[in-house]
Amino acid sequence: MTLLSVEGLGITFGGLKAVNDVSFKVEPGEIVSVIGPNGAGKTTLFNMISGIYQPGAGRVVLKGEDVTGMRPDLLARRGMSRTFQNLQIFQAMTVLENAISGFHLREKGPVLADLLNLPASRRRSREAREGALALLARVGLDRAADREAGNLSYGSLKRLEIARALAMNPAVLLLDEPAAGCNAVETEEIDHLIAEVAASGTAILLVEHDMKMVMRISNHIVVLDHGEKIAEGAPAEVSRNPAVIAAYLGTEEGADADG
Amino acid sequence: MLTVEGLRSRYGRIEVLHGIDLHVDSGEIVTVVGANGAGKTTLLRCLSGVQPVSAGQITFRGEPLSGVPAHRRPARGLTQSPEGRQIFTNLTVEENLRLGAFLYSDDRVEKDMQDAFAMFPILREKRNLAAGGLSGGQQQMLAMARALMGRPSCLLLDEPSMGLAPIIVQQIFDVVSGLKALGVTVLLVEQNAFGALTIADRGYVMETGRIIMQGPAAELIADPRIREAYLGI
Amino acid sequence: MSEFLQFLFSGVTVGAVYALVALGFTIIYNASDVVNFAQGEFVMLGGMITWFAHAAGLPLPLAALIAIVATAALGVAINKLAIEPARGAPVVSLIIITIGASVFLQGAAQLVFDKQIHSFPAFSGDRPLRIGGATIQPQSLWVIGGALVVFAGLWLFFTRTLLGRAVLATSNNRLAAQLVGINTNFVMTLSFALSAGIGALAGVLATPITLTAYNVGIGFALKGFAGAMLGGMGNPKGALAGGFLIGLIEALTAGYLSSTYKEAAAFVVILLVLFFMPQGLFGRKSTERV
Amino acid sequence: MPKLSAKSATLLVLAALIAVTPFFFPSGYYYRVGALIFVNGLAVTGIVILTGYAGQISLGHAGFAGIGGYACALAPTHLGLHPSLAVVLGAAISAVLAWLVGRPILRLKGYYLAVATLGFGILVAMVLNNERALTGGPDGIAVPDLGLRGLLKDWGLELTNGQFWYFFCGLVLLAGAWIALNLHQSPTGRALRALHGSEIAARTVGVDVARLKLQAFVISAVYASVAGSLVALQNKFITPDVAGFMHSIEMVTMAVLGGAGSVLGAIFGAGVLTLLPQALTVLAEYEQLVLGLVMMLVMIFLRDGLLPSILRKLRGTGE
Amino acid sequence: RIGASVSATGPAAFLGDPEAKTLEMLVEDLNAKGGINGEEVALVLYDDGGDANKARTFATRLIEDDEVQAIIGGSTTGTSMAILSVAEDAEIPFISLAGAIDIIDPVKPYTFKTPHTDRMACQKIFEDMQKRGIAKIGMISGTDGFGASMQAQCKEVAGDYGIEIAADETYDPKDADMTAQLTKIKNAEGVQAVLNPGFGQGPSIVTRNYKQLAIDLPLYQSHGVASDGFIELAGKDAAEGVRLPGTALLVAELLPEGDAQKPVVTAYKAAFEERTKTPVGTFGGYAHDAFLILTDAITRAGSTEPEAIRDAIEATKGLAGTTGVYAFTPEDHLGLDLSAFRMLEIKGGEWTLVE
Ligand SMILES: Nc1ncnc2c1ncn2[C@@H]1O[C@H](COP(=O)(O)OP(=O)(O)OP(=O)(O)O)[C@@H](O)[C@H]1O
Ligand SMILES: Nc1ncnc2c1ncn2[C@@H]1O[C@H](COP(=O)(O)OP(=O)(O)OP(=O)(O)O)[C@@H](O)[C@H]1O
Ligand SMILES: [Mg+2]
Ligand SMILES: [Mg+2]
Repeated sequence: MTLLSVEGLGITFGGLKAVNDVSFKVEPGEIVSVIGPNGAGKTTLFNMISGIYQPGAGRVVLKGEDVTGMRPDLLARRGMSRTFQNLQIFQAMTVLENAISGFHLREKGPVLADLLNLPASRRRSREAREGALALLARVGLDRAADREAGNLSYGSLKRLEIARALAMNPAVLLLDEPAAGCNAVETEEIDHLIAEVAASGTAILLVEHDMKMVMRISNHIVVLDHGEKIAEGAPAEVSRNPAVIAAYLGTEEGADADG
Repeated sequence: MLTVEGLRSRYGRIEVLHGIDLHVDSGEIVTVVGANGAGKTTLLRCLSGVQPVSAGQITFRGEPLSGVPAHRRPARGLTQSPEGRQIFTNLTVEENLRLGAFLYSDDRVEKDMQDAFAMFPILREKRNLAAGGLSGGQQQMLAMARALMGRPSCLLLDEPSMGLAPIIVQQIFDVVSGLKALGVTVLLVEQNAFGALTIADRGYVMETGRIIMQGPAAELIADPRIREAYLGI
Repeated sequence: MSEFLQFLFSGVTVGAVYALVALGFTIIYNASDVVNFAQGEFVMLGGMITWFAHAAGLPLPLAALIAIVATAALGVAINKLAIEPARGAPVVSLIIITIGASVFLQGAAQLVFDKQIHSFPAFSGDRPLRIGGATIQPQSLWVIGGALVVFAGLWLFFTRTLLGRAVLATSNNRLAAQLVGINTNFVMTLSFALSAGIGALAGVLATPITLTAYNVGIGFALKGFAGAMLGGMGNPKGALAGGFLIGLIEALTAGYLSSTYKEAAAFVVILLVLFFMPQGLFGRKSTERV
Repeated sequence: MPKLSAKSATLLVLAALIAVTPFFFPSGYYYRVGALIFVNGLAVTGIVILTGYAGQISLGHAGFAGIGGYACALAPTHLGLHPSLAVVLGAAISAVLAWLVGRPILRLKGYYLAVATLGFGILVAMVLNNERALTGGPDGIAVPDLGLRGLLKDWGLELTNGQFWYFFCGLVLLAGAWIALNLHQSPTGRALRALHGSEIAARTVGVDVARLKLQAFVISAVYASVAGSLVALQNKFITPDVAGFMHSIEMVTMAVLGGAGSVLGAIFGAGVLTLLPQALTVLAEYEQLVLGLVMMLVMIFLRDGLLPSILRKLRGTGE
Repeated sequence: RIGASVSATGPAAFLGDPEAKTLEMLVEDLNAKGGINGEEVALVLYDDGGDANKARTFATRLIEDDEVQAIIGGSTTGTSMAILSVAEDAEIPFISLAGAIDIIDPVKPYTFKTPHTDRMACQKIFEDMQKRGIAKIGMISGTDGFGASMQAQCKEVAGDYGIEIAADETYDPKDADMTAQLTKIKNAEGVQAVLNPGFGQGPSIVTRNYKQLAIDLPLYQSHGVASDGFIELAGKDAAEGVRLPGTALLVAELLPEGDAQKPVVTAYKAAFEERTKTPVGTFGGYAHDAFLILTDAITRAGSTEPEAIRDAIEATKGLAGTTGVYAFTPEDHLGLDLSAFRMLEIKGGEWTLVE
């Protein structure tokens, strides 16, 4: 059974068809990248899949269940998790607490237990905390664990978001420009992380403008332009597609020019 | 044109710039590269005056900038395009651009606005949309265009290529190179170190609040340490 | 019919007062996202200073002018002494500062003036105008006119002037505003001066109808706030509509249903409107994307 | 040094204060003031949960205090309930009402939520004011004695009225603080603080935002309600002022002034704002002036609230 | 030592402010004259802002911390009720300045009050209406404590005077326009007069709106607005013909020579207006009388023992105050009867005595 399938998804904003009739499928452990020019509708597509926008048309099917327009927290329970292009960090909490919040679904229990600090509540807290510390180490933020998240630099925050999303142990992970604001070396680290996560069976849907990264790790690429899917296929195929070059890459070696 | 000597700056009690020395000559493109959290953004914030300086001296066109509030600096020709875009999300694209030229009168602005639209045609299409509705990359273009509306003589750019499609990244670097031709001085902070060093005259490398290396851009690109640590080649 | 008309007049009279107060909120809010809870005190000061100056022998127009200018100056002082030094503080802290300012001004007013209720003569006499069997005070027309003029002025300011947009930009993104060369401190000062001036004007116009005393501010602030929120905070159109609407609902409820629960009716309507339009009638949705 | 968790430290400090300060009381009146501080502290602790943790502003919480207070006045006479059960009934009514009201209005944000809660509070105050036949109207209504003091006396513990209420309210406050502190470090508390930071991000990690906000609203309503009950029982008399707008504002002010993010801070704020008017009686007509000034100065110079700022200064890790 | 807690600020400041000023003035005068029985009187005065909870705190403070021998205060019924329970517990004499009859009915050992009750005001008004042949009236009342309490009392006793209340409206004390309510009353079938219990600015606005709507029925106000300020605020024209039950204080000059109250009233009026430059009102008078009763009792008791003071107050006879001539007994802690009220009418911007 296909893990995630997007069928004819579309939405309009005041007459503008931001996304129009886009379909594709993602299988477990696969890395599918969505690329396209600025304003092509990639983030909007993510927002529809993850339940932040109500799609105007089409369906989203997760593990065989129609989850179109379902609330993000319900989607989260069904194994979907994401990061944001415009950072959504819990600024006033510590880095560690931000990461712990990714364990919410596993650590939450009856409110009463929390109010009365029952042992069960304490145990859940402790487990989440340990898991979060391990994840922070994975994204290289373990030393910043007790800092207030709002005080981190942009690139660090990006990685914190990834850690938080990973904490959910998702079946599908949506990453919106995870490498933005990171230099080539840092990007490579993220590369490895993503590949590792995918290898463990998580399906990854990736939006990224760093073509090097996209070409290197994607199994499959979907190209959007003006809200429509203009191409689809393996990285090598797509990068040679003239329409893609014209609309997006600029040169055939777009990937290289982008250092 | 711009000289920084012994610059230190802190957030609360934590010092993040430990004495930065750097200079940008008139008409030059100078780039600063460095890892996440190195302090590049903080450096630019000090230059544009939105971040308090705890020690050191910033001189712009021969005059010290200490005591000059942030909002007076654009009038002197020093303009920053900040990290994270920082556009006016509730105002329209056109209003954003107009405010970029807050210091100037309407007639002059009209032409500059047309130039901006020519540079980024998408902005013309979206001129009446609230800027918050733009896509990430479009917002980045707007931030750049807005900074240019102020007709700076020295432009501070913080990661202008972030979130842009390759085709536009190329264009941004072309624009920056073009600015040089117009006599605009540019201090460029970039994670796309390769692209930045390619168009820059000189470069600085920052690490945890210090400059650890500097030199002509071509030399830096060729330096194996740089290639390994920042260019990933 | 004449009964209905009378209720209507009652509603627009009171509504105009609310609208004027609500309009006063918009500027500071637009510049800083702060609802200035001292706005009611500006209204009070407008009335009290005018009364004081008038009682001291000055002609009414001059007294009113003094009141408006003095209150505007006070607004500036509050900004300089209390808001500006707290720059960067979270919005709740700023709100508490404005509540503090409100308490302070009230305390000062009772010392400088007194605790009595005061009034001064209506501008165009007390002779009610008869329209279709109902009557309205000439002063009501002054208040209504005042509300409309202030509305028009604010609307033009925010939509047609660069400075107006600079005000909006300041609250939207203070950092960016500074970076494009907007003197955000000046914008705040200006906003406080204007807001306070408008508040005082409201006090000047309304006092012959509502009377004034050192402690009337809170009542005005509350109703103005409710009106502004009903209409959508920050939008002059909303402030005008919200203020009038609350006045009308109160008067019509008092007339046709129950005078005891007329304010309840106003709040029930507010709750209903917000249920369907969480940003008020004319409030704009924030366009923050993720 | 064995590490003391912030929670235990807070509770210890509170307990010590409650136990030790009476030794320094020059007269019985100070017990009264102490009891008031504790009651206000309790109400404000509820605000910490709602505003400090979850970031939701309410300008109508006095409405719940009113419900708690009038439950103690009305339930014993009309339903024959023991006053202590009336407290529970009041809390239950408040909780149910908070749940009903909260569902539609907690969708609102910021000032819109503020005005909606304000409306709720005003409606409650209005009913208490106008349903004279039931509530006694603006003149207020008598409240029966709790009877606990008599009971203690039978057990050989004789306390003056003031002392009894001082220790009783102190204990209730301790319990309230303990619960609020538990919440802070618990999964629920973290989720609340998370939605404060970014609702969208909280949703995507699986937080049922609407439900959680509602829970916080209900919990804080119960706090306010119990506080209202304690005021009523202590005074043996209650007026609609408890439900008034000014009381709602006062609660929020106490919380923010003290430091809305921390329980001890907010209680500290309650203490300051309860003591200040008592201290200012010497200045009589300057009272309001000084009160306003203090509020402004604190927020300007100690913007995170009194206690957090002071603590940070003491630890020497501030700005 | 005398304690006082009044509402010098807050919504009931109209009551508490003149009360506070009066008490301060009287204590100074008294001490200038050598105090009571050769001892200086110390006044501890608190402002409870009209809040019952605060009033209770201050009452506690007065008794336990300041150790006063008697308390004057409670500008409103709510605050009075709060103070009285503390005073009764501590067995300290308390003289309330608020109107509601509940304060002294049933009689409590240590609680007294100076103002006439709301009920008496209603009775006085209805008596006058009866004389003028009015049988059907409209009421418009403030929703503040004063207005609401009087509204309820009036509705209770109206039947005794054969008066029917055909319209019963209310307004919030902060309202700016009452034409809607008045229009309703005006259009109610057969209304012959209108009664407006309330204090503060409400009644002035009612009176103005009354004129605006050209309602030509007699308008009755309550003792809540019995001061010159009312005429000024309502406007001479609008206030013309308004009747209300007032105290001797407002018509000091008009009192016949030989009226027992004349000397007190004129003296107080002169002193107060000289000192505060504001016109006297009924409420300051209440405080004046409370102070008078207390000092008189202490003088007679020759002791500052609370119980002795209480007993002395209960023995007060024929004591002329500004509000009326007081005579307390252990069963009557009000000490006034209807004759203490005088029906006043505003004519040409002046108070005049009816009859
Ligand atoms: N709320 C909105 N209101 C109006 N237009 C919107 C809104 N959201 C998105 N759009 C428009 O939809 C289009 C797609 O935007 P989207 O953010 O999905 O692009 P994107 O592919 O993610 O681009 P980028 O690579 O720059 O992030 C853009 O043209 C944008 O202006
Ligand atoms: N507001 C803040 N408060 C406290 N510390 C901060 C704040 N902003 C940044 N820092 C800290 O200052 C240091 C430098 O941050 P800065 O943002 O200047 O780095 P950067 O070089 O721009 O990194 P990036 O490439 O990730 O944008 C980092 O350690 C960061 O955590
Ligand atoms: Mg995007
Ligand atoms: Mg940076």
